[in-house]
Amino acid sequence: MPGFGQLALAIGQAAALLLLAPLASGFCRVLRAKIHTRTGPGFLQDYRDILKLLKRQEVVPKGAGIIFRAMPFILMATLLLIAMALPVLTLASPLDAIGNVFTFICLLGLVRFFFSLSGIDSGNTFAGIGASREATMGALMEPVILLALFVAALLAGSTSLGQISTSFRSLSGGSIAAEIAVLFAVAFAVFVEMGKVPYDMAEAEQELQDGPLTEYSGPGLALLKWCVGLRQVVMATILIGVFLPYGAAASASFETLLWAALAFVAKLVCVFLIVGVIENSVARNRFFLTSRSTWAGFGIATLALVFYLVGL
Amino acid sequence: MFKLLKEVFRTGNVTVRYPFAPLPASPNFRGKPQYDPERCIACAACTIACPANALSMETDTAAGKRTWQLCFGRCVFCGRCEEVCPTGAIALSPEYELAVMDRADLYQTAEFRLASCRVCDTPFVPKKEVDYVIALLVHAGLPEAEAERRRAVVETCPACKRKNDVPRVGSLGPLHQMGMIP
Amino acid sequence: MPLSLLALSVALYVGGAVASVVLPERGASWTVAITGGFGALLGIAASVPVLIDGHAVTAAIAGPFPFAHFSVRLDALAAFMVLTISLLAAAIAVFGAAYVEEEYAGRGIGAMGFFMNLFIASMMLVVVSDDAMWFIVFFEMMSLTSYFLVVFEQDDEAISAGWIYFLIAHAGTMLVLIAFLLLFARTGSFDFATFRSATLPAPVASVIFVLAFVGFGAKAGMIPLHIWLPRAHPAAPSHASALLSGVMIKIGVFGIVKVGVDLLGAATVWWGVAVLGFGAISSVLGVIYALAEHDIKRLLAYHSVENIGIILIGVGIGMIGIAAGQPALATLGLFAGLYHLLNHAVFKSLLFLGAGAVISRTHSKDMGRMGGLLHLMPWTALAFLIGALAICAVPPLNGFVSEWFTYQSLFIAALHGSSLLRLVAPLSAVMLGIASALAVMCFVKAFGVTFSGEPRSEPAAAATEVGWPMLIGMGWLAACCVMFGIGAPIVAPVIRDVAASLGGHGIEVANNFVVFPGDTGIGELSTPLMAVLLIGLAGVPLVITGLFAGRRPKPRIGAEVWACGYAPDARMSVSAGGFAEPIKVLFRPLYGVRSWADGCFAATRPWFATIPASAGRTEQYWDRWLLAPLGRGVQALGEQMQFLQGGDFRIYCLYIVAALIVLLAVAIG
Amino acid sequence: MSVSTESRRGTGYVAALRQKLPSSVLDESWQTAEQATITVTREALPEAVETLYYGHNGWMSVVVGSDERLLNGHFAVYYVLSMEGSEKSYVVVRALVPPDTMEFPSVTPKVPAAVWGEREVRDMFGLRPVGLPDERRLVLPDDWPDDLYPLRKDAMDYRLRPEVTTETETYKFINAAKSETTVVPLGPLHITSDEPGHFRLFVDGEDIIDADYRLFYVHRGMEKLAETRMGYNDVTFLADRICGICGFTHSVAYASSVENALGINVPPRAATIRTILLEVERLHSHLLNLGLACHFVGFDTGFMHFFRVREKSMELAELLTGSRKTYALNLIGGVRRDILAEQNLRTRQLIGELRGEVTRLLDILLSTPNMRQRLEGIGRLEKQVARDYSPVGPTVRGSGHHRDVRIDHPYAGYGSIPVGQHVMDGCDVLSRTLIRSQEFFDSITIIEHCLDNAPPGPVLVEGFTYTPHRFALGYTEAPRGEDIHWSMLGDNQKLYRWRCRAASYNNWPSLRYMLRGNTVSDAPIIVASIDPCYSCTDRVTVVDVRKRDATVIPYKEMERYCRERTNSPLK
Amino acid sequence: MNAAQPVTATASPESEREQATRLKRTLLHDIRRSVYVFRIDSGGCNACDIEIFAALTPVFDVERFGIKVVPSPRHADVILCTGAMTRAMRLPALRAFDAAPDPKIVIAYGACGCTGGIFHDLYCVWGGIDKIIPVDVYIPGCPPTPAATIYGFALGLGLLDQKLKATHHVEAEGEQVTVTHPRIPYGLRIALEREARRMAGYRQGREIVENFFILMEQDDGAPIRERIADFLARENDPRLAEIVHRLEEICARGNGGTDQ
Repeated sequence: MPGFGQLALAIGQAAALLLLAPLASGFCRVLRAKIHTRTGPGFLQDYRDILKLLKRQEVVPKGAGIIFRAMPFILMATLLLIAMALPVLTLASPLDAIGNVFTFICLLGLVRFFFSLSGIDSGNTFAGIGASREATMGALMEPVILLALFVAALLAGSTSLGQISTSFRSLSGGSIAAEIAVLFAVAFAVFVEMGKVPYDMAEAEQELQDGPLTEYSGPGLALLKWCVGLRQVVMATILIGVFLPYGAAASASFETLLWAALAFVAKLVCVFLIVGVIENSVARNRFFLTSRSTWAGFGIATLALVFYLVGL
Repeated sequence: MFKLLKEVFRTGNVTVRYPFAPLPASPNFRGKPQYDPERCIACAACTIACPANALSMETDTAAGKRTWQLCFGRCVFCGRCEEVCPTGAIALSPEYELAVMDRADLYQTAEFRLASCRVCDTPFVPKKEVDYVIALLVHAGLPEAEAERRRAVVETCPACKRKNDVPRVGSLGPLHQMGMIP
Repeated sequence: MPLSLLALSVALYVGGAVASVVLPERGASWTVAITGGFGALLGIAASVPVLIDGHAVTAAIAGPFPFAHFSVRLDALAAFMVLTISLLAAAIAVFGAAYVEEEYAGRGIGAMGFFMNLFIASMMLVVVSDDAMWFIVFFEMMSLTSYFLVVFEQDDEAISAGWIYFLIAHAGTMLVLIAFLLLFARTGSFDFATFRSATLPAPVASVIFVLAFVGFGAKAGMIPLHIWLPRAHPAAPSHASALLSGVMIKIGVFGIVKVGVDLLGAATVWWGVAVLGFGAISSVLGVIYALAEHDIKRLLAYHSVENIGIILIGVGIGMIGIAAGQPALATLGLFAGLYHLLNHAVFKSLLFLGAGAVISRTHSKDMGRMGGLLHLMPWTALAFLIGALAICAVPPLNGFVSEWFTYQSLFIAALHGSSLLRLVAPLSAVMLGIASALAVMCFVKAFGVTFSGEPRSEPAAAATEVGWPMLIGMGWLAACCVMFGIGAPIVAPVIRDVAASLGGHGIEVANNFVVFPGDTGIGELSTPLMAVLLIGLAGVPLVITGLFAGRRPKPRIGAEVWACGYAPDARMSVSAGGFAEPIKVLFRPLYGVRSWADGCFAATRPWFATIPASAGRTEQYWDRWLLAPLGRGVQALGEQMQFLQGGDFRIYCLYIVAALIVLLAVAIG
Repeated sequence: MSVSTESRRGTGYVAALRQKLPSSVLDESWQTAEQATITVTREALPEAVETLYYGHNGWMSVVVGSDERLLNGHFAVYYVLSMEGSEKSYVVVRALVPPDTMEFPSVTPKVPAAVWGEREVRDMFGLRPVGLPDERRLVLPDDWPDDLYPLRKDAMDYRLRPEVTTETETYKFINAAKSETTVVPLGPLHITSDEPGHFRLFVDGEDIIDADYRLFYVHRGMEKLAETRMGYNDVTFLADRICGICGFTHSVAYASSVENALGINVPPRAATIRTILLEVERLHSHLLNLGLACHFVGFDTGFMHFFRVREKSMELAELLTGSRKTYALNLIGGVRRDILAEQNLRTRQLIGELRGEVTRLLDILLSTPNMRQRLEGIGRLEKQVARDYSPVGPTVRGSGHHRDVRIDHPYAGYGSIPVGQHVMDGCDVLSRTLIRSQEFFDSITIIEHCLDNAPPGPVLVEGFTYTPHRFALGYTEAPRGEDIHWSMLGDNQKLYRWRCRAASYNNWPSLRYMLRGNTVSDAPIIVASIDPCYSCTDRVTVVDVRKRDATVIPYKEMERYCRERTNSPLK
Repeated sequence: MNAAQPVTATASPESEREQATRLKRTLLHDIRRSVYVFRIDSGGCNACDIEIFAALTPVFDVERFGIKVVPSPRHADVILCTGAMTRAMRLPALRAFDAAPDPKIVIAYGACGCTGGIFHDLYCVWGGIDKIIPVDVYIPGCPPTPAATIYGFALGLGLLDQKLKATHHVEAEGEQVTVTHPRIPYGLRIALEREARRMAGYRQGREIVENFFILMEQDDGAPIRERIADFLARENDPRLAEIVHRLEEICARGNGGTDQ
């Protein structure tokens, strides 16, 4: 069980990620505007949007039940739980009892379950199709993310995220090629899970009018927008916290944590910059052809496994 | 992707500064119809030409008034009014900031006095129109006195003209100055 | 003491069964409920001491056959199974009391009670039998009683399902019988104790294992021997389905463990690999087929195939561990398998009971005719939701814990295992991952289409909550789901002991609110912490929205669904088929989906003529390649055999004499 | 008007018709050298149309209903066929419908392309095409009374707004799918359709099994307006507002229909200016469509860049007409603005910039990794379906048919301008998109050619004689295909009957076949690939044989509330 | 309708209005820098929608003010309506209005949206958005330009002041319209004006003929021909030269030339 210090760190980093999330999505919007050759909103626009939505009325469609209304809360709680367990500033996870690759994957399942279910619960056609897509994407991405994390765990000899992070920091896995392949596979999986074009299947605005978000309004929508941002930040953190832990603090002193925070923000900016450029220079995939690229991702993960097995 | 980025860097930011800086429309832009009631003779040519009925005229013979009205909310900015206006009282300007919060602000009205028929004393024609017709007659070379004599004809309402069977005045119908031949 | 409790329990069941036939209807249903309930309590009382102190209790009772004593052995594994059966039996007894009266009044409640009680009793007896002969007898009795439950509805669907079930169950029994006979031939005894101590040449042991694996696999519903399962389980009354899916198929797993581990000692590595492989394949295919279903009970039945697969993955790893001399791995694998066995029993019966409750209100098994029940049957919905979350391995419920251990066992196998295992284990983990992701999709669909949105049929719109006995039955199982999940640090050591009794070596799995696979360095998990944090963190958005509650107008509930400005229409909400269609397309080869896009463009001249009938039609391979030939084969065989049926009684006498001669020859040989 | 016999084009078709149906051809008249109207007996109507359509490479342009009871005591239906065989001309088959039975044999079973036209005639005049397979309403809204036919001369005042008859939609959709399907409602208020139209996709998951649609949400009753409130010269401004994207082509088509009817020769300079503006409109429209295509497949960057460049075409329009949209340039007999040196120079500069920008953007678009994947093989319009439904513009050219009014029936200045024709055989969205991009560069060339070769002289003729009851066709190739207007002049400087048919009107009916077999995610791009214009299509309205089982939901109440709140607190 | 039930369900119309006023004022404050717009095309010709697109795209980019078009009315703060409100669009528009959370701002866009425009009195339209749903801001134009759109939004959000006000002119005593160009003979003037319109359209023609009149009226001693040549040399526009020469011809033909 975690000690007080660890718990404080966990709460602190979850709170920081939560507060950072709208800034990150605001950053994406600005970047997007720049690629569109226009001025765009400020970095803080998403804070304004969320704040505004929190003050708007909530409209609940006929037939929608408790699931519809509870989903944003469950979503945020789960994402925060994941955020608490990730190694963000430190090499070790503050909550080892939760920071585990399999737990992480199952928590994503929890997110997906309620996100999809709320789509059906709203009774809206597009939300239903979005729900179906979300669940399908989950099934397509599961092999990639699972195998990549599995190999990473094998390299580290432990399924604990903290251990994996430590191992990637010191490159002690014994197979550089496998580590690189894992990094790419995870990067791909993270990109897809961030729900950006060309993989924004569930919320595809033009096809599905925001999918499961269609029927949400007011505070529910505010929380969901926040959660969408938080999910992106959490996903990016998986990549930069666990697999690119450069700059992370090995011990938790104030000074090291400060440097780690700076390094973390720098890495986050880089990730969002790359993601932003990619998402703005492609069209959305045709949904039924998405499996092609996810199988390619699985191929990379398999390659990582092979590298690991042969010890390259 | 690189082609795109190249294009992005080449283009930069194209957003205009408006509304922080004015954004002039092209000089021939068909914007807000600028109406000068002082030059208007209330001849109603514009209201007939207006395809959208944004311009309308209402004659209140009891009060001896004719009210001209322009609804900016209905105007389609085609410029027909400008095309047919004999005095240049209405012309399309490049002004486009027309939004309002209150429907009533979309209306511009002007009230003109009517001259009464010399015979039956019923108000029927705007006074300004009569004056303008006479001024044109003078301009076309009619001696001042002759022009003033004709005022009597102009200030007779069609019903009375028919009754009086004044033959030559028919062509001087008040609504056709544009093609009027002295 | 445990044995007498057990005997009392069985006696109660049998007595209840007999009474149920004799008594009038109303009395029958209550008798069955009461005897079943007390029987279950006695079963729990019998098994718990054994599980806690870990000593097997045995007894031998003289039977009519000199070659086979009826010997009983309540060891840790048996006690574990008895506990599982009893936990479910208790819930089903309470549920059934109200359910049968509502659904089956006047349709033979007595007979149903009779078969139900005998069915439970036979399962209890199977797991405690320590003698092959009696094992087979009870095994057969279990099959027969369950057969009658399957055909209980007497409609075409039930009869055809029953026929397939009968066929495959007996084919399976036959293989198991042959396996035992082979052992008998080697040891000269039907006693399991003798079997345990026998040393067999590897090929013989392998043949025996394969026979038993296939035979019990058929009972367990492992792919490709699952074809009876999705037919038979839905056909039975729902509380019987809960038993069929909850425990009976586990008897198959129990059989595999019994023969493979207990009797034969998991002699060779490839046995475990085979179990692992079949498990992994079953887990993926089971859920994929489940996704294509519109019938809620068939969907649940296919999920049993999936979960049997997951259990077999654990068992397979355990067997590999034993064979490879890695007792820690062995214990961990078996532990994961058994934990999942218990969990699946709990949540699957919960789901079947929930489905039964819903079906009793909507009078249809088609999910397309349900919908909107979340408002009308809130408690049933809650119970079903807990079951659905558990089966989807959603933290922190029980399904998650056992799947987590399964993953961990695969991880350790990949980390420390042989080179073959280092390849197989990650791939199995991937398949398990796909299976659980698809399970999420499937249960989103099952729960969503059944309970969410607007009612899609008149009975659904008129549905009311079920009575309290049914709710208590479901509530008990739902509570188990939560307890076995959040209480993992308490439950795990107990099951670890069972696994250790088979795998031979104890490992640490729990300490101080945390569970871990032997070593906290490998990974640890604290479901209580998770539960506390999840509840606590849900407070964050509550506070955020609460801060602005005063600034917002009151919520508006019951607005019209937004259908792009058109009038909303019940057909616009997502359908069961439509939700899963992407999977059908993406996994087209697995379903054998064929697209039907006929006459689309020829359609223009003869105005609105035919157009594509549907996007695709699922034609499962198994039916085409396995069931159909099997059915045809048996039928042909039957026709061939008809010459035996001469109709002359002298010919039958001749058969009897011939049979006696053969038996004598075997006995002497 | 007398058209000299030797200059006539299309006499072969008339002769062929006379030969095939010797006793059925009652009358023959020529409006212009290439427009003939043949009156046939009612019974022979389907066969006459079929003969011309399938026998002589005719394409259905429009079906016109007309209430001519004031002129000859009958209703009339006109089937306008664009003959694209050896002689390019328009042949109009006319039949009179007696007012007592109000029935005529439906052509649709023989020529599917007539289906919308006949449904519309049914709606607007109450004439019954006997044997019409689809008798649902087309144009009139669901809440319109059953027995009120707006375009009958004696039906009603154009301002009459009848009481609402139903408080919910009652349209019956056709779904030929045999398996269970879910309904996906696309519109009338869907993010991707900037205009209202209701598409009902019958889907199995993501796959579209069948599709049906209810359009005419934009039916405003323009044709009635043109016959009542407006003078014939004002209608050019109304025609500008048929469609916000291709209004000018409508305006030109209308003006030329009246000019054809009255035998007015438009001054060559006016024709050239019209040509330039027509091509400016095409520039704008194709850029818009390319941009929207990007938008619909989620490539918003492409959308933004195309729209950035599109502003130049808007600037061009503002420069030449004084407004970014709705050009208001036409009068009967000419145009209202000239192009002077200043505009000439700026135009050249702008189209030069456009050429460069669009070349680069198309290059970017086609090298975007998954763009082709989104467009290729999607929304196939098979060649034969295209033949049966007479679609127009890039839609039909993408399916391998050579149809372009600019080439087949030159109008405005096109007779003297080399126009490239781009035809592709892909039958899919990609083909249509590529055709548009090629036509874009063509338009630039045409504008440059026109600027270089603009003839001198006036831009307007005045002083022509107005003759009532003359009628003729006017046609243009809008960016989306052939626009066709049929105008009959009335007394009192007003039109007697005006029928305008926009390009999209002919493209819609085949859309069903393009949607089938694709997926939900492709639906927006498929709909966009015909570059539909709802407002064009919807100027008028359909009546169906429906049950009166509409349930009353509290919209009345809702409306009352809204009205009460008209005193908006913001004021 | 149950929009804003908290208000309608119990309160009387009077207090309902007050409460709505208060709510809207709060709303305006809340959405000043974050506006979600749902677009309803209630039967427009498309031009308005194109211009709305133009306002969203790089050159005008309303996103810089936090304005964003949303796909679902549930997210909307502002409902932007174009079109004359056709009969068929009444129900969809009402549904969308109802679907949006309360309170909300409705903007009528374009001539059709404001009053029905050219279609205002037709049988199949209701004639303006405010016939069906209450409107807060009117943006006239056919179509309004993107800049006008931005102005309208800024006005609605209270960031800019309204420029257009209702005006009413009453004819003053002795108000008279003078004849322009009194020195040019009336007949010639009419002929020139007509020819200029025939050659260059009403607007450019008027401009050219005005310049021509000025040249005629200029009395700097030089002959008119030279003045015109100077003017044309300055302008350097062959087409203008062609037109002006035509006008010259008419002048030459005789001052009172009234022939066509």
